[in-house]
Amino acid sequence: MTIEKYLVKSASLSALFDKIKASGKVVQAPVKKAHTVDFMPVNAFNEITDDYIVTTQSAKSVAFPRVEKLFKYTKAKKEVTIADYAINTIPEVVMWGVRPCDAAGVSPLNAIFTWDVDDVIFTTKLKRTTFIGFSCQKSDACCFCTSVGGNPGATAGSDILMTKLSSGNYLAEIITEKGKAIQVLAPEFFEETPSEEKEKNLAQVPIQFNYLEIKEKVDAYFESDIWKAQAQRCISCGTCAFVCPTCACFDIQDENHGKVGQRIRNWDSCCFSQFTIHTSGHNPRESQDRRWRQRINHKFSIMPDRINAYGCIGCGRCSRACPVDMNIMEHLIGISQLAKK
Amino acid sequence: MVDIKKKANELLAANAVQVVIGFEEGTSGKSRAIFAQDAAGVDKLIFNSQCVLNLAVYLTKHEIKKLGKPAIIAPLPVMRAIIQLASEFQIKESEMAVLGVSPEGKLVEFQTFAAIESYLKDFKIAMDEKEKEILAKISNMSLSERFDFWMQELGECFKCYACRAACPMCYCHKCAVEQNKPQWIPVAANNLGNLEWHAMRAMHLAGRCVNCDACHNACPKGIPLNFLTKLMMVDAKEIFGQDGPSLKDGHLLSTFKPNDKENFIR
Amino acid sequence: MTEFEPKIVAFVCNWCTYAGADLTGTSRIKYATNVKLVRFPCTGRIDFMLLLKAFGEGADGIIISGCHPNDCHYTSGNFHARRRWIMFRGLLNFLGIDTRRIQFSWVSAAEGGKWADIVNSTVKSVRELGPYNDYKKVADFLETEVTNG
Amino acid sequence: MEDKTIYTPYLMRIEKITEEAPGVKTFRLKFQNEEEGNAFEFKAGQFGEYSVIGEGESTFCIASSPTRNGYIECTYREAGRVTSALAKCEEGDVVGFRGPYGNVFPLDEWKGKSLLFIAGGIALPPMRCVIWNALDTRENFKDVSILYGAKSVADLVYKHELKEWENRKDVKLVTTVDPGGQTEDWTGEIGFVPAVLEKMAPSSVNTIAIVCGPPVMIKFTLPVLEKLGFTEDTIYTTLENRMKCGFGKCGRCNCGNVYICKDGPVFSYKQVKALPDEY
Repeated sequence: MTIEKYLVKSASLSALFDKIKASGKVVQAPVKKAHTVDFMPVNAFNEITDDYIVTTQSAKSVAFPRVEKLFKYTKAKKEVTIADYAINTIPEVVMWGVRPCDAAGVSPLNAIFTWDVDDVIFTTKLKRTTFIGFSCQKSDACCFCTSVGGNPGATAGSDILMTKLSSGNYLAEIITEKGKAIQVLAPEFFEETPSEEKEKNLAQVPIQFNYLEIKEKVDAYFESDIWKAQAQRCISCGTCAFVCPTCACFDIQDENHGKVGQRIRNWDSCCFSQFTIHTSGHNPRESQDRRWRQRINHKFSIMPDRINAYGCIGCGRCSRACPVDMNIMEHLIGISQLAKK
Repeated sequence: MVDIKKKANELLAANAVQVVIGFEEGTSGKSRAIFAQDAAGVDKLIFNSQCVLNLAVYLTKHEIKKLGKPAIIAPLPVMRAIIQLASEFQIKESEMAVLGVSPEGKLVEFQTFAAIESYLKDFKIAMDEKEKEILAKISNMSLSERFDFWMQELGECFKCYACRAACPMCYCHKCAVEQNKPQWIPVAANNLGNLEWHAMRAMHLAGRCVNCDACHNACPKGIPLNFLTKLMMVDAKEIFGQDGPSLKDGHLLSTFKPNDKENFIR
Repeated sequence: MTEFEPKIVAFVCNWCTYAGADLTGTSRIKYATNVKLVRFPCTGRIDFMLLLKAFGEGADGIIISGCHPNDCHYTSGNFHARRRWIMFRGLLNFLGIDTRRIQFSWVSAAEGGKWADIVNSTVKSVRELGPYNDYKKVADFLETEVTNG
Repeated sequence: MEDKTIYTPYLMRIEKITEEAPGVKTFRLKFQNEEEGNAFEFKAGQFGEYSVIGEGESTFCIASSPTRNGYIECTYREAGRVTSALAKCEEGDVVGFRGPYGNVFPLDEWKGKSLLFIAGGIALPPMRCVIWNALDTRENFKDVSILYGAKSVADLVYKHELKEWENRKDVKLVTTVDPGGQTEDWTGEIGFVPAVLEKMAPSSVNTIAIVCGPPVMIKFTLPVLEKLGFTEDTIYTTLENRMKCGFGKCGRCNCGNVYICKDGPVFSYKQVKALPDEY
């Protein structure tokens, strides 16, 4: 559909929230917690904070949570019964306050989970999620969305995108049918189009590198010392992958409780030294430089090659969360500046 | 800083070491590790209050060992970690140079680990007032309040293992959490999995933690998990008189005294 | 309403307490039947995590017992165990886990009566504390959902 | 309503367990649900995720031939958490199976050619599938030769089938054990696979070589094959990387821009050469 533009008064936001809530949908929104700002299920508008650049964790958990129960099982003597995932119990969710970068991450993640075979748990969750984006008025030194094809007011991935205007009111762009359905819940709050321009109310994020060039260089410099040099201070934790909106690597495990249990899917990370280790003890990626190369290569070369999507949307979460300040933007600039081969 | 840089350059120039592990300027005022292998690298070295990472964590990494013999910039927490690592036979005096940094930011040179140990006698591990306050606050909660508190805090954990990766004492090639025959700690970052992981981590650091808070600083979720190991440290001191790392005393939980005191065994 | 019968797991050493428990039986001393005995070569072998595993699998109380100090079959296993218990008990308490539900004891092969007494008093005190619902709730990963916390 | 997802395994009953070698067993698995069994199809070279419910999943190939209907077989060595649990299973127990996944040996393309199978140790199972497939459609191929080596006589798997192949006139079988691994009544070769291959000197004319074994065996076998005139297009192998999902999502088996689970496990030597050294 073509994007429809409306004005939502600052004072109407809370009432709009109440209408959505009253429709029975689960609303997840950024909440200021003891140490972080993260998406949490909320009941009231005043629980939501707007004081964040991006949340610590990405919005991916709504469809790809850190622990997903794939099915439950019961083991009796020689019999096994499996209770499959009840897809129809997946609730309708509204993700409120998603940043444009986070919303842009939905499409690569979806590309992974629908490649050849559909992961119905993921796709159904995504289908039942409406993303209400809020474009960025602030950015920090870790932001680089504009370098990977996004921008602080990009609509891709959002169903509705709200942009705060200088008046304090919001420009509401209805992008998809799902967004339209939200408007239908409370049409009275969507008023006529404001004349104010959207762009001048957005954060300024300078372009740092050309992401198409990254792919070219990553391929050309696959065998090179640059990975060793960049990965030196990396300590092989999984923080970057776990906060990343597009990282989808996972592990499948069984957990028992007596005779019953469940098969679960857990987040995993290519940075862990045990990630690729064979039972024989052979480890194809035994040193950190190889794992770091895999991370960058996967996002900028493998994903575009195989599923036609880039695995980095420039939110900078990994750089902010990294315990050893592996600033990904800096490294990407470094890669882009390598001589053409 | 001038004297540290000078010394680092001397060591590199004489090929006494091949790499200097120190801090450089990071993103937005943060600091981060640098592995200086020449004068240009040394020139980037800094030292300030933002230098919270415990650099000793790199001493046991095989990727870093390949760079050659290191000199390490060592503020007090790094010195303590070095002594602890040495007492666990993970590092050798002859295989590194330690460029100590006094609390005033001055270079302190050490020829031996024993010299570091004796230097540390004047700088006993201590918690500051704020930390004491938090510890007391948690300790003074009722049992169920405390349980709820930790379940809430540890519930944040998504098991990225940054705490483990940042801890100089967590050098095991295969962590107990990765043992799966049988599956010892649940892999999932659910309540039980998180509780067992953090309880195990704290116990494995009992008597070994040097109170550097690297684990807490590394945690992307800000979980105060360092207070678990702080408690271990306080108990080790109060019950067994262990006051900081020591080259000779042996590891708290692999030694014993026949007259160790307790009041709960019938 | 029937009275709550606590589930108690006992981790005991082979050389002293297990033999002591045997003696309790052969001496025909009556004692509570709530205890499941798990035999170890030595108290030094009882990994601290086993206590959490027992709670996680639904135990309401735990008994840990071995040779008296200086009586260890392997000379010093119980001394090591004692240090570990001291540290671990402090940690459990700090985590808000109810250490009143854990009874540590030294029971020799000759102390059949003491074993009966330990079991009976532990069962009694755990019965008074009731089922360990707090921990059961945490351990019940089948039902609880993990949200983006 | 509950829905089968891509993670839901078929439930399979263990019909027969064969002890192959120390720590190595073969399971014959039958679909518990007959309908599922009838609808199930696979081709030589594909693999699956086998699970002991409660212990997790483990990846190995389907070792039986697609020409043998009604069951699948797998052969594994007891090593990790899941295979140790499998080893404790008895006949009649139920295990899980997901699959088939991955690509196949291009048997259709190989029609009219000779086939040379070279396997070492526990790597015969992935090849057994294609060997039986070829033997069951024997008329499609010219010569079929098999060179199989193991550490010791006890470590040879499929001993009864080796006998059968040995007795067949239309198969040339050479078995070998590492020096010191022979028994008194051993009549096969003694020596490492590459050396025996050199001695055996099979013709490379119109022949496809399928090699599978430990990395060190492959490393020394390839030059011999090249010396014999095989080219990178006429040598095939099947690769293994750690896997969890089997359908290109979990990210584990990724090697360069190749996913072993989707683009493999069967690769020509030419394709293998193009891969980065991460397998």
